[in-house]
Amino acid sequence: MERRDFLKISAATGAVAALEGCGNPDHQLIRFVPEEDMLPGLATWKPSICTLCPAGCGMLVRVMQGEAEVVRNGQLGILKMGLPKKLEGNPAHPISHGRLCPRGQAGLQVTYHPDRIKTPLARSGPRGSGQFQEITWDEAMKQLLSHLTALQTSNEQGKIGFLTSPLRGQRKTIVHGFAAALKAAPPIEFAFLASRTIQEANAWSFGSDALPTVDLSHSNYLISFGADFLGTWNSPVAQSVGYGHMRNGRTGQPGKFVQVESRISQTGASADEWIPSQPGMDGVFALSLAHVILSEKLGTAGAAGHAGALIAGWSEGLPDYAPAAVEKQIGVPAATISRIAREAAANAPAVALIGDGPAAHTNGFFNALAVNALNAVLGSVGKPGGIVFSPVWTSQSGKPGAAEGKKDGESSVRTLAEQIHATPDSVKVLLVDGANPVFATPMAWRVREAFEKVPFIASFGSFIDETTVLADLILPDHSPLESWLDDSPESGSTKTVASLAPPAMQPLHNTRSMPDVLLDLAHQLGGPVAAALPWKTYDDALKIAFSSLQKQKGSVSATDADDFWTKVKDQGGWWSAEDKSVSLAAGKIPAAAVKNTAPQFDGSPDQFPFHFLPFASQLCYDGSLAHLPWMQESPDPLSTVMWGTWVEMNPRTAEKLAIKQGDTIEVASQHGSLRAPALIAPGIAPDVIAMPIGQGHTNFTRYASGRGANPISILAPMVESGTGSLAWAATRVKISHISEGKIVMFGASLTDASPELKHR
Amino acid sequence: MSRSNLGLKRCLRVTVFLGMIILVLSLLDRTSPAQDTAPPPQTMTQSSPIFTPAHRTVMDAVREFFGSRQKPVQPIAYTHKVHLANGMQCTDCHVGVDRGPDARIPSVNFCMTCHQVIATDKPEIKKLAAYRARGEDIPWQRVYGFLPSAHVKFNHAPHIRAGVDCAQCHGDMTKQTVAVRMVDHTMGFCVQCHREKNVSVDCVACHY
Amino acid sequence: MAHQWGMVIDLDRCTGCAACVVACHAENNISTVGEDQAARGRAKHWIRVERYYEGEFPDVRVKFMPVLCQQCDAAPCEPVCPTFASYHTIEGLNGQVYNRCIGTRYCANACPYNVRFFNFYNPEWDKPLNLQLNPDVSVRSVGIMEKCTFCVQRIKASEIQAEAEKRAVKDGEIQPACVQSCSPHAMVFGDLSDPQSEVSRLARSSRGTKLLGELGTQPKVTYLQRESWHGAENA
Amino acid sequence: MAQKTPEQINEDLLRPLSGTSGRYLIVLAFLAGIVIAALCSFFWQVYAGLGVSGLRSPVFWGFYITNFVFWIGLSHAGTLISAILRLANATWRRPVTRCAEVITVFALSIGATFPVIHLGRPWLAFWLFPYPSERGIWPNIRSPLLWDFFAINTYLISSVTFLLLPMLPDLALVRDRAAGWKKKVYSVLALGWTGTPKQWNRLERAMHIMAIAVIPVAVSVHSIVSWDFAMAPVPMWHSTIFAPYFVAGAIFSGIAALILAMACLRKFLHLEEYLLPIHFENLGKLLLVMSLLWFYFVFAERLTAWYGNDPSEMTVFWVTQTGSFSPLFWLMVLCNFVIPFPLLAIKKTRTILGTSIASVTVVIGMWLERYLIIVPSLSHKYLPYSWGTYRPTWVELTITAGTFAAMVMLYMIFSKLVPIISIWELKVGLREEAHPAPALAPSHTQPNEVGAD
Repeated sequence: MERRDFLKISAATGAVAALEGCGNPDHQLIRFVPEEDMLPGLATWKPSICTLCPAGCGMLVRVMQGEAEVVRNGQLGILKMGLPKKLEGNPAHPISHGRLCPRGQAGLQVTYHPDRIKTPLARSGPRGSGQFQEITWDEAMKQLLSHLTALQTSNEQGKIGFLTSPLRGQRKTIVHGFAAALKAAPPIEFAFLASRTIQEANAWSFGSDALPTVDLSHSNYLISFGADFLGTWNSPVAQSVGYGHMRNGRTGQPGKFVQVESRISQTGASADEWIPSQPGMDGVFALSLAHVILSEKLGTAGAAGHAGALIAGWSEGLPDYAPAAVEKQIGVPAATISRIAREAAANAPAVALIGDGPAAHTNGFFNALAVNALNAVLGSVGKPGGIVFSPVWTSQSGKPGAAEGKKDGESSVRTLAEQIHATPDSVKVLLVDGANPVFATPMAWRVREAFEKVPFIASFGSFIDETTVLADLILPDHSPLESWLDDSPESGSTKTVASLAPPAMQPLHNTRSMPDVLLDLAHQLGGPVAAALPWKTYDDALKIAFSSLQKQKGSVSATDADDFWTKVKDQGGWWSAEDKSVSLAAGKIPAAAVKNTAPQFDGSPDQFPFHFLPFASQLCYDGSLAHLPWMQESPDPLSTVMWGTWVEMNPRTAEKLAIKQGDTIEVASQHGSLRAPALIAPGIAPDVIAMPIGQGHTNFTRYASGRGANPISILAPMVESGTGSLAWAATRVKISHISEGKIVMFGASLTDASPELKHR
Repeated sequence: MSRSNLGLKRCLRVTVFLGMIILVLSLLDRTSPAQDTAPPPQTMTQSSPIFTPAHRTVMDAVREFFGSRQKPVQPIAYTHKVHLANGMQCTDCHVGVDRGPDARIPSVNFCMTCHQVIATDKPEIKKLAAYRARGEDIPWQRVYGFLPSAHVKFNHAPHIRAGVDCAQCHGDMTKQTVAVRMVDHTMGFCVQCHREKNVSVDCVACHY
Repeated sequence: MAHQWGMVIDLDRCTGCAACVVACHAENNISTVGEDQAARGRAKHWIRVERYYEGEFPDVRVKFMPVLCQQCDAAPCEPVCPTFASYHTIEGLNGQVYNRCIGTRYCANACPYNVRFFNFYNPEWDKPLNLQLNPDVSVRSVGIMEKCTFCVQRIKASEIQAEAEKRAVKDGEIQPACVQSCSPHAMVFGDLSDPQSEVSRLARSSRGTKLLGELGTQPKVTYLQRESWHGAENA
Repeated sequence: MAQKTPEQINEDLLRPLSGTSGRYLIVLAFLAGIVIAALCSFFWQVYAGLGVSGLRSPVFWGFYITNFVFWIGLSHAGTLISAILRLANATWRRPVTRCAEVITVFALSIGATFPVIHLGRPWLAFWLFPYPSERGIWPNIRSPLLWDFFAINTYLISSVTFLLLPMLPDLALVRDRAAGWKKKVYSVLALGWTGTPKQWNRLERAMHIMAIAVIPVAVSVHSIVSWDFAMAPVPMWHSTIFAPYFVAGAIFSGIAALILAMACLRKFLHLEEYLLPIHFENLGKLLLVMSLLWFYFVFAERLTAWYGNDPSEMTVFWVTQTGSFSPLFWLMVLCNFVIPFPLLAIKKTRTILGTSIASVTVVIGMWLERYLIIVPSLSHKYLPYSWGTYRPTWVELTITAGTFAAMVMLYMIFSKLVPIISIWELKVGLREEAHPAPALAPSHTQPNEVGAD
C-alpha cells in the first residue's frame, strides 16, 4: 500500500470514527480566547527577515486571521490568531527591493511544517534512533542547567562546545557572549556554503573580510567564474534585481554576461556566452585575461594596486599567462580569451565574480585572488558597476563580553571532529543550533562518529535532522516568523543595513526562542554569565543595540528612543541614508607574492575518470530546505527534476557508458559511493559529472527522508591549501551503470525537439 | 379521472418516493444528539492529521449534493432582538463588515465588556461568564456562509458601501432571537439582486 | 471601457530562478501532489519555467521561458466547455469557474499551451500546512480543472479598494504573485486597454512576440525575445 | 430456406426463448462478473478521484474517450446498415436487420456512458441537460460536447424506436405462445399488436419514415463525435477530413461487429439455416469496400499532414509513423487493411470463417485507430516541455473489459428474450418469393449465383 492510500484510509476511518461519536470533530475542540484582535478577511503586512540563506532579505509577511489548532496548557483547542499567509520582499528594504527568491517564498512552510518539533524532547531510545519523549520546558531547562553547572563546578567549561549556523547581529552577540562568559570553547559557525575562501581572499586583496556587493545595475560587462549569483551565491535577490536592470532596465545598451564554468548552472543558463573551462583553472583564466589587458595596454598593472601586487608576476605583465600558452590548460581557445579580455576592457565598467565552485579547489584561494586582481585591473573595485564592500553594522550592545567572533569556515567542524576522535573526553556538552554538519560534511571527516562520542548533546533545532537526531535533549526554537529577528548582512546593498523584525505571529507550538533560552540559562546560572548577558529578553537586547543607530543618518528619524524603536520595527530595520562603501585598506601583505599551483584532485584520472562537481540546489539550497514540499515539488529550473536528485552528465559520456536518461548509476570516489538517476544534458563538459546538493537526507522529516543521495558524503577530504576550507570540487569519481531507473521530471524534453524525432 | 390528474398523481408519487429516499439518507446520517447540545463536550479528540476540502463522509457529500444543511446550534441562546431593541447597531458587534470581506463574530471578551455588569444574573449570561472564567471563547456556529464547494468569495464591504441593508440578506434581526437562516443564499438570490441593481453578474465577480 | 489585463515577460531578464513558481503555489493554494503523483504527471504549476537547451557542448545556449495561462482573447479553451466553467470575463481573462466545472478536461486538451491542470485527487495538506492557505482563493476539490487566474483575487481586491477610494486603479498597483516575486523584473502586469500603461508600452516593443501566436489564440501575454549582445567590441 | 414453412420458422427462431443451457448460464455469470468488477472500478474511481486512472497532464483523454468513440462507431453497424438495406429493399437483409439494430442500441448505450465515466465530477453530468435553474445558466451551446449530448440522445432514441417498431409483431407472436407472467410482460411490450391490416400498413409506413430519418442522424452522430476532436487546435486533430473519416471508420467497425455477432449467433443459436454464407459474403464485400475507404482516408489524412510539414503536426506524424506509437500504428494498418483486404478480396476466403477473422482484426484495428487519434496528439502538443506519455491503469482496463463483457452479456440476454431474427419479415420473404419483386440483391434462392458477376 502506498503512503498516500494509507493516509487516505486512516483519515477516512478516523473521520468515520469521529462522526459516529459526535459529528464534526472540529466542533469538539475548545476555543481559546483570541489574544489578538484582528478583523477577519483583512490582511495586515508585517516586516520580517528571511533567514533561509545568508543574504538576509527583508520581507513583508501577509498576516490574516485564521483558526489554528494549538495546544495551550496541555489542552488542544482552536485559537483565532494572525497567521502568515504569504511572504513577499519588503519594497523598502535595500537588499530585497520588494522581491524574494523561491526559497524565501517557501519560508512559510518552515513555520507550518507538520514535522516541526512541537515541544521539548528528551531522548528515550538509543542515540540516533529518533525516539524521544515529550517533556516540559522546566524539565528541559533543568536538565541542560545540570549539565552546564556540573562542568562549571568541575571547572571543565572548556569542554562545552557550541555549534551554530552562521550568526549575525544580536543573536551572535548573545551566543558568543554566552559562550565567552561561560568560558566555553568559542562557538563554531558552520555552513557548507560558507564562501570562506573568497572572504579570506578579499581580506588579502582588498582588506575586507566579506563577500562583495555587486553593483550589477551599472555594469556593462560581467565575467562570472562559476558564481551562481542569480541562484544561490551571496545575495541572489539583490543581484537578480541588478541583473535585470543591467539587461534591459536602462537606456543604452544592455550589458554582456559571460559565464565560465564546466557545467551550466542556473545562472550560466542566462549568459550571453557560456565558456566551459577546466575545473580549477579559473585563476589561470582570469590572469590570462589580465595578461591580455596588460600586454595590449588596455589597463595598467599599477591600477590593480595591492590586489595585483599579490600575484606573482603581475608587475612583469604576467608572462606565464599568455592565452596561447595556457589555452590547453584552461581548455579555452586563445582567441576566445583575447576577445573576452578586449570586450571587457572596452565596455567599462566591467566586473568579474568568483563563486564557491572555483574557490573549492585546492588552489581556490589563488583563483579568488586572481579574479580579485582581474577586477582591480578592470578598475571595478569600489566603483559603480563593480564590486563594492559595504560597511557592516556591528551591533554595539555596550557589553564588553559580547565580542564579535572570528569568522570560521566549515573546517572548524573537521577540527572539532578530529579533536573528539583524538581525545573523546574533550567535548562533554555540545549545544547545536541550526547547523547540520552530520549531513553537510564528507563521511571521511567522521563527524557523526565523533558526535556519537559526546556524552551530552542539546539541540535547539526545529526539526529532527541528521545532527539533531543524535541529541539527548531538544529545546525547539521558534520558527523565524515567530521570533524576534535581527540581521546585518555583509553584502547585497551599498547601504549599511540593520534589519529588525518583531514576531509576525504567535508561536504555534510549545517552543521558545533560542536567544531567550540562552538569556534564561544565563540568568539561572548566575554569576559572571548573568552579568555578561544582563538583558531580560532578546528584544530588550535588540532595543538597546538599535538605540545606538538613532543618532546616525538613516532611513528612520525619530524624536525619542521609543519612537525610533517603533519606527524601526514598522519598517523592518534601519539602513543608512547614503550609499557608502568601506574605504579599502591595503589588504594583508604576504611574505611573498602568491603563485599558482596546479589544482590537486583526489583519485587518479585512470581509475576515477570524472571530476565530481557538487553544486547548490536552486530550491533545496545546501539541503537545509529539502524538508519543504514546495521546494521538493518545484521543478529544478534546469533539470526540471522534482522530488529527487540526479547525476548530470554529457550525452557523449552517457553514450560511451550506455547510460540512458533516468538509469540508476553508481558514483564512486575513493571515499564512498552513492546511487542516483542519470540526467543527460548537453550543458556539461564530458569529463565532469555534477550533482546537486540537497537530497540524500536519512533523517529530515517525512518529505526529505530517504530521498535521493547526498553528494557531500562521498567527497574526498581535500582542503584548500591557503585557508584549510574543504575543497569540495576536488574529488574525482568513476561511474558505473547499475540498472534502468526513472527520474521524476516536470519537463518532458530537454530541447525543443524530441531526440526520438531528430532523424527526420 | 382526467389525464392531467393522472400525470399530477404520478408526479406526486415520484416526489414522495424521492423524498423518502432523501429522508432515509438523512436519517442514516443522523449524528448523535451530543452535537445538538451546547456547549460541546471538551474531549481531546485528535482530528485528522490531513486537511482536504473533501467531504468527511459519503453521506456528507450526498447531503451537500441535495443542498441540505444542518441547523446551527448555538452554545448560548443569544437574542438579537433584545440587543437591537436596546439601540445597538449591527456594526457595533460585527465590526469590520464595512471594511473587509467578513464580519467579526465577537469574542467572549467583547461580550463581557458590557455583561460584566449588565444582566449578570440571567442564566445565559452566566454561561457567558463561565466561558470567560474558563478562559475559553464561545464556540459560535456559523449561520450563513457559503459551502466550500460553491467556490464563492463574498466581500461584505462593497455591499455595505452600496447601501445594501443588512436585513436584505440576513432577515429582520430585530424579530429574531437566536439567529437562524432566514434567507437562502442561493445563487439565484444573489444574481437577482445584482441584476436589479445593474451590477456585475460576471461569474468571476464572485467565483474565484 | 473595461480593463484588459495583460502581461509582458522579458526573456532577456528572466533568469529562470523559479521564484514565480513558488510564489504562485503560495498565493493560489496550489497543492503539492507528492513524488508518486508527480511522476505520473499530476504536478500542478500554474506557471512553469520552460527550459530548452540549444546546441551541443561546448556551444550550448539555454532558453528559459515562463509559461502561464496566456489569457487568450480567442481562447480555444472557452467555447469547448459544455457548462461555461471556462469562459471569457468582462476584463478579458479566461475565467475558470470551479463550481461549474464537471471535469470533461476538454479545455485542457484544447489549450495549446498546456497550462490547465486537473485535480486528479482531492488536494491534501498535512496539518498544519493548511494554515498557509490563502483565504482569498478557493481550495479546489477533486475533479476540477484549475489554471492561472492572473491572481484575480488581487485584481478584485485592488478594484474594490479603488472603488472605495473613488479612483481608478493605478498602473502597477496590481501585481500578480509571480510578478511581485520576480527579482530581475522580467514580468510586468497591467491594463492593455490603457495605451500609456507600462505593459502596453512594453507590449509594443519590437522584441515582442506571442507564444504560438500563429494559432490565432490572441494571447494577452507578450514575450520580449532575447537580444544578442552588440556592445562595443575591441576585436 | 425455401423448404421452411412458417411453422418451422416459428419453431426454429423461438427455440432460444424457451430455455437456457447450463453453459449459457456459466458464460453469463462470467460476463456478469466482469461487468460487476467494472462497476466497482467505476465507483472506486468516483470515490477516490480520477487519479486512479492513468490519465495525466497533458493526456487528459485516454482509454475512456477511445472507448467512447469506438463504441459509438460500432453502433453504426445496425441502424445505419439496416436502414440502407431496407431502403434499398435488399431482400437478403431480412435475417440480418434485427441483430444489427440490437448492436446499435447496446453499443450506443455503452458508448454514451463513457463521457460520464470519464468526467471529473460525474455526479454533475446532468448539467449538460438544458433545464431552467434559478442560476439562469444554460449549457454552452458552442461546445461540441453538448452537440454530442444531443446527437447521441437523438440517435439513441431513434435507434431504439427503429429496433422496437419491427419487433412488435414478433413480440405479439411470443405473447401469443407464452403463458403466465411472461404473457403479461410480452403483452405490454407488444403494445396491443393484433396484426390487423391497418396495423401492418402503419408499421410499414413508420419503418419507411424511420429508415429515411435515421440515416442523416447516424451520419451526423459520428460527424459530431469527430468534431469533438476537430474543433480543438491540437496537432492532427484540427482537420476537415475528420467527419467523413470518422463516419467511414464507424461503418467499417460496425459491419465488422455485425459479422461477428452473426457468426456467433449462427453458431450458438444454431441458426445455420437462416444466417447463410450469402449474408457473410455480402457483408464481407461491404467490409472490403469500407476497408479500402478507410485506407484512403488514413492515406489522405497522413499525406496532407506530411506535405504541409507543419512542425507540430509532423511531430505527431513521426511519433506514430516511426516513434513510440509506431508499433500500434502498424498493427492498426495490419488489422484494418493488410489482413482483411486479401481475406475479403479473394472470393475463396470470403467465407464465414474468412469474414469473421477479418472482422476480428477490424474491430481490434478500429479500436487502435481511435486510440491513435487521441493519445499521440495529446501527448505531443505544441510545447515539447509539456509533452507526456500515457499508460492506462487497471481501473481503465477493467472498465474497458467490462463494457465488452456488457455488450456480449446484453446481446446474450436479448437473444433469449426476443427472436433475434425477425420472424415476420422472413415470412414476408416467403410470401414475396411466390411473387418476386424487383430486388437489388439476388434472391436468396440462388445463392451460388451471388457474387459471381
